[in-house]
Amino acid sequence: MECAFGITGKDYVLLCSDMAAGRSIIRMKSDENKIKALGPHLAMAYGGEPGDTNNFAEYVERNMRLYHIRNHYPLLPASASAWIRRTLAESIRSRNPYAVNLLLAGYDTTTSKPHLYWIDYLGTKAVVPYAAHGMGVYVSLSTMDKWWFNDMNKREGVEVLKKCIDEVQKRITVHFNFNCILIDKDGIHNINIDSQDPLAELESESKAASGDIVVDAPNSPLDVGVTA
Amino acid sequence: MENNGGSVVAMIGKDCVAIASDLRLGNQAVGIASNFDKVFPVNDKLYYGLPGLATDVYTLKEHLRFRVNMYRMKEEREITPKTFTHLVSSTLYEKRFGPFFIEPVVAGLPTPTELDPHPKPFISTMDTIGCVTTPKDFAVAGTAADKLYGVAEGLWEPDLEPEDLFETVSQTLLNAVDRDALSGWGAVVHIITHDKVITRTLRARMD
Amino acid sequence: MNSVLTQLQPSAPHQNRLEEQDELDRTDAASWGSMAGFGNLDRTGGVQGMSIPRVSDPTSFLDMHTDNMSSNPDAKIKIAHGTTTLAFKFQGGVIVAVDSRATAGSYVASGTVKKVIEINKFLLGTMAGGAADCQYWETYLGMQCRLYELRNKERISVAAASKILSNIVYQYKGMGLSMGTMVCGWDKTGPCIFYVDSDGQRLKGDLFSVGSGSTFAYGVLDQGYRWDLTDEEAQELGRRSIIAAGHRDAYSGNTCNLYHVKENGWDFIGNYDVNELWYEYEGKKKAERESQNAAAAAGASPMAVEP
Amino acid sequence: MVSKAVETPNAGFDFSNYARNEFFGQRLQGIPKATSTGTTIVGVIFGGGDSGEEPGVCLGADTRATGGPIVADKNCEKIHYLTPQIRCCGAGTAADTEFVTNLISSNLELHALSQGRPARVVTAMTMLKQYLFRYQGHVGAHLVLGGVDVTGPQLFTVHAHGSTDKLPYVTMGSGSLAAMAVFESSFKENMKREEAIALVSRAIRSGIFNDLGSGSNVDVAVITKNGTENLRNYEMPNERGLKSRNYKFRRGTTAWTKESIRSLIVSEEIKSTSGAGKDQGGVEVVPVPTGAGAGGEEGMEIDS
Amino acid sequence: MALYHNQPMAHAQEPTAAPIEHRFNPYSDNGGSILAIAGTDFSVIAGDTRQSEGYNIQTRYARKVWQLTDKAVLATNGFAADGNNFVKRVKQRLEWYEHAHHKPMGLKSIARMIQTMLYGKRFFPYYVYNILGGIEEDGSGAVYSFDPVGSYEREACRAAGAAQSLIQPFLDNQIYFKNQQPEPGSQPFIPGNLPLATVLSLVVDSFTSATERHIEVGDGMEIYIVMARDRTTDDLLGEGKLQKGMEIEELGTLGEGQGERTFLVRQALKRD
Repeated sequence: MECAFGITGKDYVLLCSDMAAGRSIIRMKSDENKIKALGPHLAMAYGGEPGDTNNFAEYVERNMRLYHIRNHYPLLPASASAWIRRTLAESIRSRNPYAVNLLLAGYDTTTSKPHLYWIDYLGTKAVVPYAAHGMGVYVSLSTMDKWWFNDMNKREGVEVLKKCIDEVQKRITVHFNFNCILIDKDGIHNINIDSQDPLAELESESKAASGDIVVDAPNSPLDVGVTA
Repeated sequence: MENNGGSVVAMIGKDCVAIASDLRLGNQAVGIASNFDKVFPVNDKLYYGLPGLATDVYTLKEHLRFRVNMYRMKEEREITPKTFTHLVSSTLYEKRFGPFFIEPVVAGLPTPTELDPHPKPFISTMDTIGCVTTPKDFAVAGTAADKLYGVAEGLWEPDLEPEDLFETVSQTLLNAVDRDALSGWGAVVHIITHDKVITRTLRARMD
Repeated sequence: MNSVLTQLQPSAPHQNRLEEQDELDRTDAASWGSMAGFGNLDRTGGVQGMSIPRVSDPTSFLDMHTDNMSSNPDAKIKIAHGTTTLAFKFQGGVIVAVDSRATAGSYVASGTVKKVIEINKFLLGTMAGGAADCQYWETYLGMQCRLYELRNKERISVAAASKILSNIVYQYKGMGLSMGTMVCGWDKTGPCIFYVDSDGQRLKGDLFSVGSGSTFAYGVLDQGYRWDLTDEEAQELGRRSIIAAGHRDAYSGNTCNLYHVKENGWDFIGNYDVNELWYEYEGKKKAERESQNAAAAAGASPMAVEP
Repeated sequence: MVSKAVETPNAGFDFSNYARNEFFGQRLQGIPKATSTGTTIVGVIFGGGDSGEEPGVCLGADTRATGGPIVADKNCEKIHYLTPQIRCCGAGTAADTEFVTNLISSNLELHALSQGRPARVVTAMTMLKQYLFRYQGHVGAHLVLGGVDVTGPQLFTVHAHGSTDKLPYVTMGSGSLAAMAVFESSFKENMKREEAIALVSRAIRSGIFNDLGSGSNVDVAVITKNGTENLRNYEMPNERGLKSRNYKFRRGTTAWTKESIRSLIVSEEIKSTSGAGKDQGGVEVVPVPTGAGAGGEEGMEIDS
Repeated sequence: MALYHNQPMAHAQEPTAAPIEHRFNPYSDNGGSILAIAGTDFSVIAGDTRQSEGYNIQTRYARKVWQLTDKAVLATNGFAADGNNFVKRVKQRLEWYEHAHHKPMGLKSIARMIQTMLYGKRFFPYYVYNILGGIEEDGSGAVYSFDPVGSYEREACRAAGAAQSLIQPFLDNQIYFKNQQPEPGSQPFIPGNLPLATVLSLVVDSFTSATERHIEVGDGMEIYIVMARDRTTDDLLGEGKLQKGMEIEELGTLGEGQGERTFLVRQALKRD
């Protein structure tokens, strides 16, 4: 019982995941962060077999970090997606496979394009403009089909995401809390999707920042934002 | 096979071959992506399609890219359709007892050589463990294979010019995948002739 | 004969089942004479016992040989399934929209199924699950409703009609019927929708969607639904929701049939090709976007998704 | 970190997908069915005795390959080459028969080179049975092995589990009963070559017409000590007739949304020749004498 | 009679007199294929004649298509024993109907009757796919197709049986003109009004194609053509209208006859 969404826009990508964690029918935690930053402009929302998820996410995170350290620049989203897919495809052939499904979102700083990948535990990869995993697949994909369009600005993207979340809350018997990030040229930002205006904070931040602080994208620290 | 869906068809024409695939990537009943082309080029005049389990499509595609590049470096020439078919076949048979869930289709125009100045257009297909068949007319594979067999057997005519072959292969694919719940969601056709490769995205049913 | 119970009930379906194995054994009015040709209906219009295999467990027998409950997808006898149907109430009545695809395994057995069954001028039933179960019992329901009218000189309420259907299928519970239907209509109480399924569940409500593609239909329906939709808006919402489901769900699609139930009975609004509408919607989306962009006069490069 | 999936293994089968596929079988879907040759394959020994003919072996096969109830190949070759004077007909899993015979063929060639004499049929038979026994029937090759060596004509059947038989006339495959019915009623010892071919092809036809797994054409191979004669498509009793309509479409029938053309011509230069004296109106042509080249195209001289 | 005490399983689980096989399997699959196409004033119903089980041919001539009345022809496919028995029962019911009403049952009514008969065995289904073709009361050609438990619909064409997935998409393309753009400036295609000659050749090509690719289809085919009353037969009986190797016979009227005519065309198919 989990749910994640990814939505690309004109110059950003949104990633959103539920925060439930538990065993069997019991929810042990409702504020578990299931989105991991993998680089300054790369993050993934993951779900699947408990245990596998965290271990795999950390494994990916460390390898991405290692690549960054060795080469002084991070892996671009396309390459990262290929590496993660391959890792999963090999894992499914091993004795102890990772049963992890994930959405990989990134912003390619070289071409200024957002990227979103739908990847499942078999190593299936799809390059998509918007996607869902878990419960969201069934109720919210059509919502995105209807309201998503090319080159959405941030406000429009957040609107679509809110609709999706609303739909999940309405139709899925379990209650979810969501956390959400936005990746753009400046890196990863936390978004409070439950607030009236989720972008207010981000916009005031960038207004304040405009002009004086230039975010040095490739070398920005990895612990931006979301990793607890 | 039925996990992700997808189908490929190849046909022989007069000095040309065509290969076409649908674009669906599904997760059982749910469509995930409508841009999942299952046909890849090996070189200018040789293409192949990999319908089947999507994770194996990627894995096998990368594997074959590696093998073809090694061949190119060792032999300093392009691989021929026939050799490529055997390369794919032995790759699949190697995994006889744990096969890739893929039924490849190969389509290519061999380059004229001194020994064979007028080579015939070549298509072939394999089952999941690499048993090759090299038909003289058409080759099909994927979840809509039986539908494709029926339509292609009805529609295929010998010696079609490239533009006519395009119509025949497109009609074959479209009508077959419309009767298959797991294939469709767009289609792309490649027509390979001696001087150009025409790639067209069809206006296919999106349901 | 005149007790309400016997009228509302089919003549007990299980009675004498084992004795009446063979429909040919029955030299009943249904087989010859003036009732000849009316199938396995008896003189009172009730249903005669259905033939059951002489095995210890007929349900598992049925399960073994049909792909009925999708517990045995490889079974020889393929029964058509897969569906998206929806119905909702709004200020202007009830909208009923359905797709038209029937699948047997992954084979699209038909793309022209009529999944709205016109029970009478004021009642519609939808079809999800086993096509034959819905067709047969809803046709039968039509007969019962007509009998009710003749007996009582007034139209049956939607609630009562749906209850008849629910009672019938509940008697067969566990035997392998598969049916998820919405009985929609207009009666003294106004527009009305009841959801009835083969488990025997019967729910009254404002908005339902049933079938393999129902979740996708909900995704559009919920987000666009308001009580005060105009007739056109409501019809468009129904249509759009079916298109959304036809697009995402492999087992739904082909065409959309749209009905609107009003005070003086239902209207058939139209039959729409899911694919043509899908391209139309995509075209509209693009055109709207372009005009917006032109208005903003900002030449933004289109976002390219990796090939 | 470099993948096992992408490495080239040295030899033998690779089981890297096995565990995953087992899991698939349980959870997701059935294992897809491999192409099989539902097949009729036969062999007889002929000649010798008072026939006055060279003793030899005649092998036959149909040409249908099936995947379930669907015909996957209408004209496949089921008589596989092992050595110049040994052939092997295969039934069962098509890929297995293909690869097993290829492997043994290559081993026989090496054997012949190392021993300095052509390999015997029994050697081929032993290699096959040992290989197949090792895989306990999982390599699904059911074979009819025939050839001529220093000991004369030899005919064997090899089953997938590794058991073998040595008989004067044999049949295998799903059509084996239909074919054996013909052999049992009409086989004679010391047949003439033509008689043997006729009998074999009659047996195969019996399989083609009475067994749904077999079909299309009759392939025959005749092996004597003088060599092997391959009679591919010896009989073709099942040619498809003309269709009653022509299904060529009007150009523009299919709607498409996007086109890209990759031209393979890097540079093009057109040298105008007057082409067999044909007058091309409005074009001033300076004839280029081409001369008779390698092909020596007589009658194609150019008017000067 | 009460709503609750009559639980279905109570009866079903009672021990029965005869010993019962642990896994009772009364079904088999006898292959073959059938199809039907409706025209404006005719209907064509065809089937191959092979009956097989596994890899064995049981007979090269088994009928799958049956004339029911002067304007109705029924094709059955699936398990032959069920099919034959079902046709027998349908014919019996039709006979009863005629005795009671002194007229043959109309096509539409036959279709509904077939539904109720099939549904009567909902829990012990006939393993039979039926296609009913013929002429409607209004003189138009019609095709009704059924699933094994009785859901049905009227269509312009339908293929069923072993090779249905091979034939149906081909018919979609050639009869419904699916995925074909009309020539610029011309009228859009209207399915269901093709001339008889075209329909016949499409039927033949469908079966020869299916014979090529499906092992259970072959031997021969029988094509029934039902024509509306007063319809010309020139396009069927005229000189050179039939292809080589076809044999035609007219089936006499079964009752008093109202002018509908039924023809039976036979053609050989490959036997491998």
